[in-house]
Amino acid sequence: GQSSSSEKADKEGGKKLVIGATMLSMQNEFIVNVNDEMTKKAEADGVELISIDAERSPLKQIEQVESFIAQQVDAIIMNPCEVEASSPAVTKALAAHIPIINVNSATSAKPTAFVGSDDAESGRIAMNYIAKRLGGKGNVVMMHGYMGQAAQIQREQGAREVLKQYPGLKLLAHQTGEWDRAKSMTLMENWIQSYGPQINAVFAQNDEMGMGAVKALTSAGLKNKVIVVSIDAIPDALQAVKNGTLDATIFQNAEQQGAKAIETAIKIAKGQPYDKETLIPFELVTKENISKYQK
Amino acid sequence: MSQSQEYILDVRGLSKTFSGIKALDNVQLAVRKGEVHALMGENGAGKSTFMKILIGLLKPDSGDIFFEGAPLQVKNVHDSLKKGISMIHQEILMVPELTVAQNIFLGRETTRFMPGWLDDQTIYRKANEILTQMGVSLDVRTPMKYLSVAEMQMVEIAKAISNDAKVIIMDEPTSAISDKEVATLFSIINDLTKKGVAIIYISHKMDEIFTIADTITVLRDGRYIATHSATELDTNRLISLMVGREIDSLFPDAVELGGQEAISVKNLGRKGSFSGISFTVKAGEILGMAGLMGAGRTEIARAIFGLDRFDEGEIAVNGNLVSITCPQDAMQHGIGYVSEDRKALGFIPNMTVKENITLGNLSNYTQGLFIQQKQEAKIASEVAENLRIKTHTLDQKVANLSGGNQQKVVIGKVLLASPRIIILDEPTRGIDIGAKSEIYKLIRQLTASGIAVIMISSELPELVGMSNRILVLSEGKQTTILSKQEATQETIMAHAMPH
Amino acid sequence: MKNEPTSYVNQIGNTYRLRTRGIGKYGIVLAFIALCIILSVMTPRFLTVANLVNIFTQVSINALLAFGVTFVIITGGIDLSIGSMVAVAGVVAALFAHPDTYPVIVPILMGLLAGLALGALNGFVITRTKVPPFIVTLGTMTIGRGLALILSKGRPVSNLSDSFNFIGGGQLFGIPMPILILIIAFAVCSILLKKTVIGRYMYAVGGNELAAEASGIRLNKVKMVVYTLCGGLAGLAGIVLTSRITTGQPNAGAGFELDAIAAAIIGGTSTSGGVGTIMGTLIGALLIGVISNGLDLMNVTSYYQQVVMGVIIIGAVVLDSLSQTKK
Amino acid sequence: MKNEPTSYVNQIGNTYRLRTRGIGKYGIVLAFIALCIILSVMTPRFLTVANLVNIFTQVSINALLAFGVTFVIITGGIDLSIGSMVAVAGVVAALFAHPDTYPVIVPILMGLLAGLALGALNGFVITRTKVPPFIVTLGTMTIGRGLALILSKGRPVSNLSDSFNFIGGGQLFGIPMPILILIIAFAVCSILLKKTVIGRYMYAVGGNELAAEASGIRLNKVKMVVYTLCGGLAGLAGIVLTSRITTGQPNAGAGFELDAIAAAIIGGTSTSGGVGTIMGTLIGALLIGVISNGLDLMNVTSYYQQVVMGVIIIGAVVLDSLSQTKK
Ligand SMILES: Nc1ncnc2c1ncn2[C@@H]1O[C@H](COP(=O)(O)OP(=O)(O)OP(=O)(O)O)[C@@H](O)[C@H]1O
Ligand SMILES: Nc1ncnc2c1ncn2[C@@H]1O[C@H](COP(=O)(O)OP(=O)(O)OP(=O)(O)O)[C@@H](O)[C@H]1O
Ligand SMILES: [Mg+2]
Ligand SMILES: [Mg+2]
Repeated sequence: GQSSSSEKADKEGGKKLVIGATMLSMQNEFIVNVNDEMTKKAEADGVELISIDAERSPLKQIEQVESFIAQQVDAIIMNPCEVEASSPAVTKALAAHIPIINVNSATSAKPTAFVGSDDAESGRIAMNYIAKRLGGKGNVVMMHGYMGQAAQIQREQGAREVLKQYPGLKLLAHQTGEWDRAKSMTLMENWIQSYGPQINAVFAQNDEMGMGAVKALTSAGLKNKVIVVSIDAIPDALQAVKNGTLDATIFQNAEQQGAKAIETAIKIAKGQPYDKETLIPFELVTKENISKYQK
Repeated sequence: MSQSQEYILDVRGLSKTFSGIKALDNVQLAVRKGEVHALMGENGAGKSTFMKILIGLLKPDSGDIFFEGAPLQVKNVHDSLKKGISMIHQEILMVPELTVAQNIFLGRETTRFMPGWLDDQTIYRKANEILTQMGVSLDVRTPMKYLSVAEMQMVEIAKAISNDAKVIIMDEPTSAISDKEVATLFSIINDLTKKGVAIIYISHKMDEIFTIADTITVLRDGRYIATHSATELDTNRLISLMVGREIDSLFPDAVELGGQEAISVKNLGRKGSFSGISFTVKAGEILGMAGLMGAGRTEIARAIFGLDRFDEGEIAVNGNLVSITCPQDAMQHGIGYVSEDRKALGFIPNMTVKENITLGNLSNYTQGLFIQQKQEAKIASEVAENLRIKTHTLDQKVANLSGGNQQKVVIGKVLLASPRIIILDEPTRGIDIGAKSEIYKLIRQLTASGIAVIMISSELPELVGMSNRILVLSEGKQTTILSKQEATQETIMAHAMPH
Repeated sequence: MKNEPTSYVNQIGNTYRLRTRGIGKYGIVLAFIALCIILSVMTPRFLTVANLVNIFTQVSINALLAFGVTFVIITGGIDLSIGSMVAVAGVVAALFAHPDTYPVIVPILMGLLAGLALGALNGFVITRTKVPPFIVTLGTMTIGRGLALILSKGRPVSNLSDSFNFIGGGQLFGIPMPILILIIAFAVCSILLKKTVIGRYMYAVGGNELAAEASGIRLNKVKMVVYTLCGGLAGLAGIVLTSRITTGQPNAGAGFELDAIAAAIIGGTSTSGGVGTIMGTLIGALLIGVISNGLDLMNVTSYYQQVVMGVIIIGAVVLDSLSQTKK
Repeated sequence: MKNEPTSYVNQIGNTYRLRTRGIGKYGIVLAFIALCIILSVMTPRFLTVANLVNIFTQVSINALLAFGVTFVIITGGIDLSIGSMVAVAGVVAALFAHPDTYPVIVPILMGLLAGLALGALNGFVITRTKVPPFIVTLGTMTIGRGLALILSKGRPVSNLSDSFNFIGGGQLFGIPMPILILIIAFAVCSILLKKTVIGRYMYAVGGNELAAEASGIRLNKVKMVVYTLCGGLAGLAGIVLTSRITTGQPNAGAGFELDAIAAAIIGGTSTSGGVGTIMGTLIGALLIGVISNGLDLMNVTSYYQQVVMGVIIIGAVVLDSLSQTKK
């Protein structure tokens, strides 16, 4: 679709570029951050950004892409809800000769370009950190996001890969905390009842759940005995890492993902050369390197 | 305005339209202090609509209402109750989950300690006093939903008269109660009028009107016809004012028929309700069922129709023992039932007249799954015409019909299912005199075509006039079956009294 | 007796036919048209063929669910499990829809069957026990979600055959398949409700259960039919959804029940039973679809979208109710 | 109360009318006790003081919401917006709860006020228009969610003062604050419903609206009170939740409405209005809480948890209804 879009850009000459973006969920702090960076970057580069919320529904996401196609935007940025289920959106955009850029996570259908990180990587980093801290031996519990969602599946997959390498690490229990702080706090309270001091580490698939676990462990007076690691590096989590209540979080670079996504979209729309894949690595945040991440 | 001071209530030029149809057209009514003012008219004449406007449940389109000489302005029932107008509603309006006493004092609860804190103790005591005074033995702590229709009506009466009102509207207060309770009501009315309370009294029972009313106002088709002192009128004049024509003899002659035994009930009973009920009804025969309020007639009828279980006894139809566990069974054996509680069991309020009439035997107008709409409409309109159902169109919701016309719809529905045995529980409840004679004729037609009828009624003249034999109940026990010759109102009462 | 009755019945004739059910429907239609006009004025992209086709395609799934739930609500019940049934049916269909395994009719039948079975389960529990439909279907909502996760092992079931993906993504005579399915379902459901005995019985049961029973209607049969039907339509919706997103998603359909119930009620179905039409429900679903489409087109910021959405829905129904009380 | 006159009952006919307050409560209490016994046998950790305190704390938020929604359902209405009101109240409270800004009473009052205001808005629209409560509160559900996101800019509002965090996390006389709040709310709501005129009117309005109106009860006043009250309790729940997780979450409370309504109905509140008790609702909430606690304690795999949860809830209410019809 590269050649046709460049023709269009030429035809329209100086007209302002329009980019449509559909985001996984504007109720998720990390996604909101990505979206904010995209807005900032779009403003700086003088393009119009139409950004809408797919509310975690792949169906809705497809419909939104359909409506972008009907509006004939110059490029589409999609923050996919699902690997498979959001794929038809990619196919449809490409069929309509509109470039589509996936940001943050991937779909099985290949888009024009991809900007983001590999979710499984974050699970690996987190579990590796736990393994290192426990010296490869101990009991771990895991909190899932919504079951069946792409991020949940991949973060679990990454964590399990590492668990396999450490036979001394035992997965004591795993349940869904539905990405939610209150639900995870309740779940942790119940785990404390059934396992108490047996638990050595908690891996929560996002920071919200990590914070819930920390809260429950602190109330039970167990926090200093249990390692908690989660993913996203939201401000609350960074503060907690600084205070030493959360042992580690995994930083996903919203700023870069957002900015790079817009950058790539503009390049494609203008027919300039662009990177087909921009991988932004996850970074482990602990007390040692916290100052780098907290503004 | 020079309203005559003697009129406590004076209504002029009142009109009310329901979606383009005039229910009331420029009607008037003037009620004096301390009188019983009867409001008469056929089913659908507009009586209830009129009264609902007075109490504030409906808003008039135009018209003036003067109360105690001043224009009456009520936004809602709360205001009119406060002003001193209260009402017994034709359709019993009760909260089923609340107790008898709580219903009686609903909206004017006594409180103690602080505003808003209920004093149920006092409510129970006062309610008990009122009911005892009325001679009704009811546990005031019983939830309302466990009461029979008759008992509910007594509670409605208690509620309205305990309100210290200046005007009490009684919209068919006696439609569900028997003579004994009617007598109680009348003595209450006498006490009230002596204290200067005005009563607006609506009833389709002519004898009641001439016993109790001082003045009579007649409505016809939503229009004012005339006001007369009761002494100026007799039954026939009143009827012709109401109906606009004469009515020939009320009870058509019975045709004696020695038909086959259609239904026989042997030793039917249910613990705590009724026992030892045995009777047979032949094809073409009418068996009357008499008893005081709560004697158990309705319960027997419900048991035969499969709405309730029974513990002992057997039922045979056409000589064959049958097992009836639900209404479908009963209907399959050719039994039809017109309930006394038409609102709960009779009709589907949101469905049209046509749909209600055909509901009981839809399968007769279907091809495959599909309803034959034309055929259905034709049959329904025949029924509606036969029974003189007053409705603007057959696609009118039954909820919007007058009470009497609703009753006709229910009867029409049951008849259309062509039962061989039909149980009529208070079939003329709330039905005007013209329609009553129609229904009597209809019942005769039914029997002439070989249908067996069990007729439950609290109106003894009706029972005596129509029945071939009368079964009398007292406190759930069958006391006797009287032949036509034996059956007089006096002998029936003698057998119905508890011993 | 043969000649047409002249007395009360026919004299008023058809003039007042509009009265009862009619106006309710017109009110919401007016609100809907008003909304469409406003949107066409505000955004030129709204009133294009492409966008209208878009809207109908998008509305189809919710409408299918809403038809089913309309039957249920008319009988005085409720079904909260439709969203989960969408997921179960979708996953089941997807499991049988891999390329070169079964002919496309198999996943379709299996998906439908899954919906019908869960619906029948609802009906069975509701008619055999006295448990309120709200609790029963809330239970099957949770159970269904669990089943979908178990069957799919918590992962999307992908790699579906082209012929299966045609159901949600293909076109026939230039019309997208979901719209065709919607049209057929609309016709069938309307006829069922308006022209058949079972439809009449639904109104009767919801209008006055006791009176319906005393008229010889078998309540349990009617309820069984209604819940099973609702399950079947949810199964169909699940198949369309799965085919449209080319994946069987165990967490698909979460929250769909509220949208479907909302469509039915906006369209005039009464929660107390006995009242409702398929046409009204379709308009309710279209109204929701148009609002959400219009807000996307006009690029309303997502947080404000929710506020505006809520206000418009209430506003539309207020308009509807005003047009009813005016008379 | 006197012994039930059986003859009267049968006269009314349908067995489900037997669902009186008394028996209904006992049935579900029995089911609840049975469940607790089974759990104590299956996992020794269940019947410990610590775990019971745990359960009550966890149940408190749902119970507060369920009390409010019990009032609403008793009057024959419904409130779907409570989950969103939790979020709005939580965010509003959090915005005023940063350390060294306002005394702790300010965030509490502001949170409550937010809930009361949204509840009053529900009541206003429901009483002024003919729009069904389902649609109105579905609208405010969406609007409320949007408001919470707008107020918080889509981000959790954290860094709250210790005194504020005490509400959900602290203890008084060794009892966790949420439990104390629950006890007080339980007492107040019970008394309101059983001992005051307004409570009586709630039953009347829901039991037979027309009869209530004909008795001079001003329906609109009662409904205003009920929806406002429900909003206030949702506001309180929002404050407790926010304090418990020490953040104002714009997406908190999503789906809470279903749990709260379920608690009320499991506890014997009838969706058709006029029936229900605060005690029953509390037991309903406890039942849900105990099931979810027990499943966690027994470490049932998460997919199966949902299936088991659904089955137990239906099972408990079946047991309840059996114990009712047996009589
Ligand atoms: N809500 C309504 N909508 C439409 N029509 C109505 C409504 N209420 C009453 N009507 C019509 O108004 C007319 C008068 O009814 P009303 O109930 O006042 O009669 P009534 O004199 O009390 O009769 P009855 O003796 O049978 O009780 C009837 O034709 C009825 O169909
Ligand atoms: N005051 C009472 N106390 C106890 N039981 C009563 C009382 N009144 C009635 N019952 C019971 O209820 C039954 C009455 O049913 P129902 O009132 O339907 O009888 P009925 O003869 O049809 O009278 P109605 O004229 O009210 O239709 C009786 O069998 C009796 O057991
Ligand atoms: Mg009347
Ligand atoms: Mg009787």
